[in-house]
Amino acid sequence: MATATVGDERISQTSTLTKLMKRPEIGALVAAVVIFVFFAVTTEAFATASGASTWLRGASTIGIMAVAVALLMIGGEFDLSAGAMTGFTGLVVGVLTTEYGLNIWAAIFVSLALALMIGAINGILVMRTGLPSFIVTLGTFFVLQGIDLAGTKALIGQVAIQGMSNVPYYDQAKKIFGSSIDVNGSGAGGQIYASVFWWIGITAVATWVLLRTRTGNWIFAVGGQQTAARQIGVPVLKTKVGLFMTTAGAGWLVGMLLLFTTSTVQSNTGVGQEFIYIICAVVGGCLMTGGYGSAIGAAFGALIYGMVNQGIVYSGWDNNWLRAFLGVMLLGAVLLNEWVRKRAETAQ
Amino acid sequence: MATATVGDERISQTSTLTKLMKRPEIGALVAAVVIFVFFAVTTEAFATASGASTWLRGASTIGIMAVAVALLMIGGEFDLSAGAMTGFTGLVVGVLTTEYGLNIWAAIFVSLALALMIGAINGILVMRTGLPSFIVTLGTFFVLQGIDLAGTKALIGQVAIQGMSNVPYYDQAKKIFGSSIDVNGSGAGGQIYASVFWWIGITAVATWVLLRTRTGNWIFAVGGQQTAARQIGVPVLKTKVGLFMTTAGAGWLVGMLLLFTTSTVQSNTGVGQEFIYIICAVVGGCLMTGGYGSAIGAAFGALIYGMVNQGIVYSGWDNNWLRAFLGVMLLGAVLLNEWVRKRAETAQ
Amino acid sequence: MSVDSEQPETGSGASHGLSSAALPPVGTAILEVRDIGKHYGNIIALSEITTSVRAGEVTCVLGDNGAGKSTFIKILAGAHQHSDGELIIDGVATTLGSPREALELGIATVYQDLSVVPLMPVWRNFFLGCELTKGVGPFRKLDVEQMKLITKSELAAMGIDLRDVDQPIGTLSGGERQCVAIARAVYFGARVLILDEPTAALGVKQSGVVLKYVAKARDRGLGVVFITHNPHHAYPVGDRFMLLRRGKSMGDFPKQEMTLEELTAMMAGGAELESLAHELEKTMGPDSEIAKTIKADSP
Amino acid sequence: MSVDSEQPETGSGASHGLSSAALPPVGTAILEVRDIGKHYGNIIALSEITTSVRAGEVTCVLGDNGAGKSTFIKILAGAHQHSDGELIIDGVATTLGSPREALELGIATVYQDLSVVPLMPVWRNFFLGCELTKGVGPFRKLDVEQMKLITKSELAAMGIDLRDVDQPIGTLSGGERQCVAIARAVYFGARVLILDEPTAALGVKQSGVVLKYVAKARDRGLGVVFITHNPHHAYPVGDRFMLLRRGKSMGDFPKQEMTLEELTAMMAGGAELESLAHELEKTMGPDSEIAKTIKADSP
Amino acid sequence: ACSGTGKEDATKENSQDLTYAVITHSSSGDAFWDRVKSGAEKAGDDYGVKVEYSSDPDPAKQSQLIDGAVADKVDGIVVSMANPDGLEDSIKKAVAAGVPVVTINSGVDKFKQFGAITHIGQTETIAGEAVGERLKGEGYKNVVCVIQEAGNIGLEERCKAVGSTFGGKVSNLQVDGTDDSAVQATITSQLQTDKAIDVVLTLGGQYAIDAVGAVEQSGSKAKIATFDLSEDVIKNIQDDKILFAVDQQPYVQGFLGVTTLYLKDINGNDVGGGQPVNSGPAFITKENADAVLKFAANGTR
Ligand SMILES: Nc1ncnc2c1ncn2[C@@H]1O[C@H](COP(=O)(O)OP(=O)(O)OP(=O)(O)O)[C@@H](O)[C@H]1O
Ligand SMILES: Nc1ncnc2c1ncn2[C@@H]1O[C@H](COP(=O)(O)OP(=O)(O)OP(=O)(O)O)[C@@H](O)[C@H]1O
Ligand SMILES: [Mg+2]
Ligand SMILES: [Mg+2]
Repeated sequence: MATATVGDERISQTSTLTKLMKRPEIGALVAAVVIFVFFAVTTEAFATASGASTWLRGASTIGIMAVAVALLMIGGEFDLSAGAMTGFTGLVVGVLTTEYGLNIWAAIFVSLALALMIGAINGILVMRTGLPSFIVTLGTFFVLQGIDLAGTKALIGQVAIQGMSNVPYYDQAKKIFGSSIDVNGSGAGGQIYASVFWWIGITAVATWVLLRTRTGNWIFAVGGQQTAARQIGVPVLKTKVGLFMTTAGAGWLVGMLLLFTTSTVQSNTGVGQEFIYIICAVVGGCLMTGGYGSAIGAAFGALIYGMVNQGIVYSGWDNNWLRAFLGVMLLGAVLLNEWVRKRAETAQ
Repeated sequence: MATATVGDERISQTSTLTKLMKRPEIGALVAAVVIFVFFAVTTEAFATASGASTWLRGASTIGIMAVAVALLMIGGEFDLSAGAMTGFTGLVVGVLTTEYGLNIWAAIFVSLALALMIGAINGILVMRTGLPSFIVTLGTFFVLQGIDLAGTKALIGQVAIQGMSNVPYYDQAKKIFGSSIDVNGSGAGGQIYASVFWWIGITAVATWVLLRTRTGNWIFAVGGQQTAARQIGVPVLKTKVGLFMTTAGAGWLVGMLLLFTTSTVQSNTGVGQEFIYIICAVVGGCLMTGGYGSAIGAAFGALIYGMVNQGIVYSGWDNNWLRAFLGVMLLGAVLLNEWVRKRAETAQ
Repeated sequence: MSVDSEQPETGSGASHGLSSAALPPVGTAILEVRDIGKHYGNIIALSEITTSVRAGEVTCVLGDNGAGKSTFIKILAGAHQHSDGELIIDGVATTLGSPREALELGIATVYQDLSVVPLMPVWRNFFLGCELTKGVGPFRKLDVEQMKLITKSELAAMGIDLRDVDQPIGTLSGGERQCVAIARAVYFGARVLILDEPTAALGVKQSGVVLKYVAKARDRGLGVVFITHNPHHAYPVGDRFMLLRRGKSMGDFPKQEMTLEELTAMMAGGAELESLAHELEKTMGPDSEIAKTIKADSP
Repeated sequence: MSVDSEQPETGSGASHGLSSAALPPVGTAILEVRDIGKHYGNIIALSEITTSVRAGEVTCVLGDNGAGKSTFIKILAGAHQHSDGELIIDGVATTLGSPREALELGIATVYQDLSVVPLMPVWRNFFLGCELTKGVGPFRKLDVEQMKLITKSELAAMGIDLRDVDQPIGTLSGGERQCVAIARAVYFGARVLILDEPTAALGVKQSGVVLKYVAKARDRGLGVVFITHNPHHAYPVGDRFMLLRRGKSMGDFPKQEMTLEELTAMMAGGAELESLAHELEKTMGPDSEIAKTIKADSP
Repeated sequence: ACSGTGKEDATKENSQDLTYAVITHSSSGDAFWDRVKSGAEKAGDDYGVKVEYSSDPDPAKQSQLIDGAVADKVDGIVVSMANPDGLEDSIKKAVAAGVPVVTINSGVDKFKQFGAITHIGQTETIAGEAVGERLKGEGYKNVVCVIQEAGNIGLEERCKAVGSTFGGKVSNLQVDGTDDSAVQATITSQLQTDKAIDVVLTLGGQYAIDAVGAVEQSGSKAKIATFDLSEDVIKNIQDDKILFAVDQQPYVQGFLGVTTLYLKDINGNDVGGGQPVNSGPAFITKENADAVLKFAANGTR
């Protein structure tokens, strides 16, 4: 037996590099580097401190959601209400504070509680009814969208939060969710926003959970083969409901980041973003069918999306073609990604 | 051996009704009936000839796409470019005829050829690269969307086709794609549009193909277990590329129906509809994971969607809540659907 | 590759499982079923089965393809809920809501379809649901090294020499996958071990090891339910034989009451076997091994 | 349920398959492999295998779990492409691009994982890829009645008595599913029949039927590749035995050159078997059947 | 300035259970159209008539909504015609069925031809041209026009109209209007790239706030102008952060649309006598900002 470990004649030599290359996120990493280099070379502003601060910020809020959505997708489910959730939580805080004068921290807490509750409802509905999460969360999405619009309108008479910055203790909350750090001292450009730190933190935690904890093991299992996971004794219900709540929680966090960075949210904030999150997760190596993927990959996916989005602006290309460029770049990134992954897998 | 056929003690009695009840579309049918009755009772206009003509028209174009998308989903793939395709084909015809004076039939033919080509590219990309169709067709979607906007603007200087009805032979094409038949003689209301007939025809053909031809068998197989299907000798590539082309073809048909019914399309026509098609297919009993579903179910799904959409307007509910109602109704329909299906499956 | 007696005692895992309930004395019924039945929709897969699984005994469930054996053990394992009758565990009538409940009662199962998550590495599959951790509080993390080590050595003990326990289990060969499932169940099984055709995809040597495990588990006082189509595997280790046919029980026989030949005949469906032997003789010549075997077996 | 000789001749399906190429004379090599090898990434699953499949002969491929048997037959079946060496069909070196190409050459395969589409009805699975149709032109439609009938009767002939061929195949028992896969391959196999552990999940009777089919196919002049872990199944029907170990060929022996005992010993891995037998004797007592068998088998 | 007319006439006897449908090409949650809706609903409340508002940016769907309203036998339809060709059949059918139609906002060229009684509004073009002229007058050279919804006809036309009178360079910038953070980032990028930009023109009050942030972040000297108001916009105008806002007075369009139908029904009036009635535009600058702040806070201006 012992002879099998070293020098097994059935394995050809493998370098550590090749081993690293087999991680699901490697393709996205390479694609991100390629895109960075491309825009850094072809445009002036892209690789400057102030340019980077811009696309990092754009990527960060999407990235936080993409990481949460990636966990959920690895667990084999979708959450289409994730986009609307970011608007919903922001609106709740905005309405409660500007209109009803609730303490800002209390309002933040209330909106977190609501978000988690909605997440739990999503999860329980999916698990109890056996309906696909695509449909259940689509229902929640529509309902949230309706509430965002009609509720806000009914309560404050308009469709966007106004006057947020006059709310007491606003600055406290802004410190945590909406502040920025100057990198190069000069006030103009080169800030790093709080959301970027949150993004990095969330990605790190998610990666840790996924790879080094029991919960992570269970997430892979319920997404890979739910029946098998159940038969082996994985608490499927708990795991999945937890994932839906995590996504909702991330939606809340992003809602706060948006609210306190721009000091406003509108009733259609986040609508349509849910697919961007899924796209970033897939670009980052998650399988649509579940059971495979990585959190850090999703973060790279968001980075790619953010860079492409701003890079196109920096390039000064005809703006009407924006979508077409975005499509081509995305396809290119994913193809590169896949090519790298295939090479890595068949590497000897 | 022969004794097993009649009176097998291992099967409890089953009525023909229960057997029928096991079709995937049965839930959607029941849900459609419930929704029809609901709106027929609560609103005045809904069940009138003119009311029905309105929601049938709305359902028909969505229904055609939903049926095609259902086939594709049964075959295990998605097409996110399906929505943009409807706008794209309409714009191609509009631009070629109004701006370049091309013969209308030639333009229609060109746009069909383009659509099929894009469908084939989608299919071949998906199969050759092994990328998820969700991502590949998302790329195509973005590219189409960009072309729709920038191309149209560059060529005709605006974002909507105008003056279509002055094009020579417009009436010929309108006969086929855009005419309507009066049902009750009075000019106002009670028309059945050409699109409704197309819808019924497409649904019938799709159902026939799915259940009674080899191709149908292959569609179920490639969606249910692609590896197994390939190992058994099903021509997987041909089947899948064919499905993508079918969806693109349906997109073309809907583009024509839109163009010749309203005599205009806009550069953003169809954007966002792709998910509606998927939703209708799922409501109609298709599995997101492929290998299971029905064409007629998707048609019922579209019917439900069309009825709910128009029914809410007839009910005079506050428009701001539209989405919320839609969400609740959809969830309700799917839950009812699932309940019926479960009952049917465990029926003795 | 040698499976010799010097290697560390594996499969002695009363302490690994979710439950560490003390084992009852040999012969006590841990699981009992009374008139249990199961139907899927209008399909009646099982009806009126009565038997018991006792500590320190191996109950073999025999029967033709589609007789209902897997359905039966899925009920014991909590994977399916029975439609009729009673399932009694430790003397209390209950319904197992999920396999996890069963596992918590110390009932470990190897399913016929193995229940593995194809995309996950072998070691993660091995410990799925019972992961080893180290550290405390929020820093409690998987003890990856330890788990890989145990996986490797448990499989080695079964005669499976894996290149890399980090390989996705979906890329293992059929027999290798089966061995992982068995090794896992043996490692975690605390009071009852249920094996659904564990030796189906195994080589001669691996089959021998599995039979050895079964015997060991029995000797340690576990109740074992063992399903196989191979009478040569069933007879040596079995204490009681329950025969299913078309979803019904044909009886429950202690080993004393039957010989290997009777058992084989029973498994093959008795009288009908003769005509098959006859036919095989025709096609393969009267001296063919299999024809002789089957002929000898038929009453 | 009786499998008697009066029933219609099934499995005589040279005309059903995609190919109806005439069968070459007995003994001609239909498939040949020369120094063939296969690696998955850095995993070398097979290297330097040389053998041939001849018309009217049964080639048994033997070997431990993970030895590379399934990999080998997947190359023959077109499901995988070989990385090294040559695959020669009818004397021409080729690479099979897809299983469909293999099928068109008359090579039908039963895979170890069965290749069925779980959600599809049994009859659709049976005829998948080779559907029967009636009518002409655009009105050509599936001949559903006929297909259901054939499915039912072919399965009945194997001793599988299905309630309803409209059941999704995923709801069948393991053995039933295996029988569908076998019946299908036998029905469509025109020149070469490849069976990967076909009897693994089967009852005694069904196994007998499969062996009978193999013998019949051989007698009709087909080349058969047969994988099994059961020497009692391999020996009676096999004409040549190829032994794989750890991805390498240990040789290719004609039946004349070996006895059942030698074969068993070879399959179990020779010398190591003795220690296992020894151990089993210890655990189960020296009179245990299995210990005796294994002991007898070991050289 | 036109609100409140006719309130005294709104006695129960006169309103005879009237129902009007207001059908626009708005996408959901659009701030401009939300004010149109508010105006129409307020008129409905004041006159004691029922107003049913619905909208869809897709002309095919919008025409279905019109057909639906006709089937529902409403007493009048107020419709915005962003894409006249798409609505032609439906509007003509409504007119043929005896339902009075009033067009609002856009469609001034076609309303007569389709048989509508009048047109209330101000096309995107008028407002855009006015902005262009004003910016030109103040000596600006390079405008970036921020479009928050790709392919929206109204938005495209506004930018185009600005260009037609402005003289200098006008470039369009597509942003994702559902993500304010991305809007800000994109505007920032554009300002970093093209340092010559001296005006950021946003097409919704909400996005002006994002633009304020973007200008600060990028360190650009660009000024901001915007279509439409909100409380925050006016505060920013007062703080000199926004140059001016164009108030298209959407509330007026909704309110007058319903009023026109109402007057036709109870009194046979033809408001405008067949000529279009303009509803705007009005410029809000630091000088008159205080006066409208209160109304903007109500969400009616
Ligand atoms: N896709 C794959 N990727 C990596 N390794 C693989 C893959 N498929 C098979 N292997 C490895 O190749 C070896 C041979 O596998 P194969 O399935 O051919 O074995 P086998 O002889 O059929 O065994 P068994 O009797 O258990 O079915 C195994 O060790 C397996 O782990
Ligand atoms: N989910 C299901 N739905 C419908 N029928 C089912 C389902 N599962 C099993 N059956 C049927 O119940 C019967 C018993 O199946 P089971 O798997 O218990 O057989 P088994 O005795 O384990 O056979 P094998 O030896 O082939 O594994 C079979 O005829 C099968 O077709
Ligand atoms: Mg079984
Ligand atoms: Mg194998």
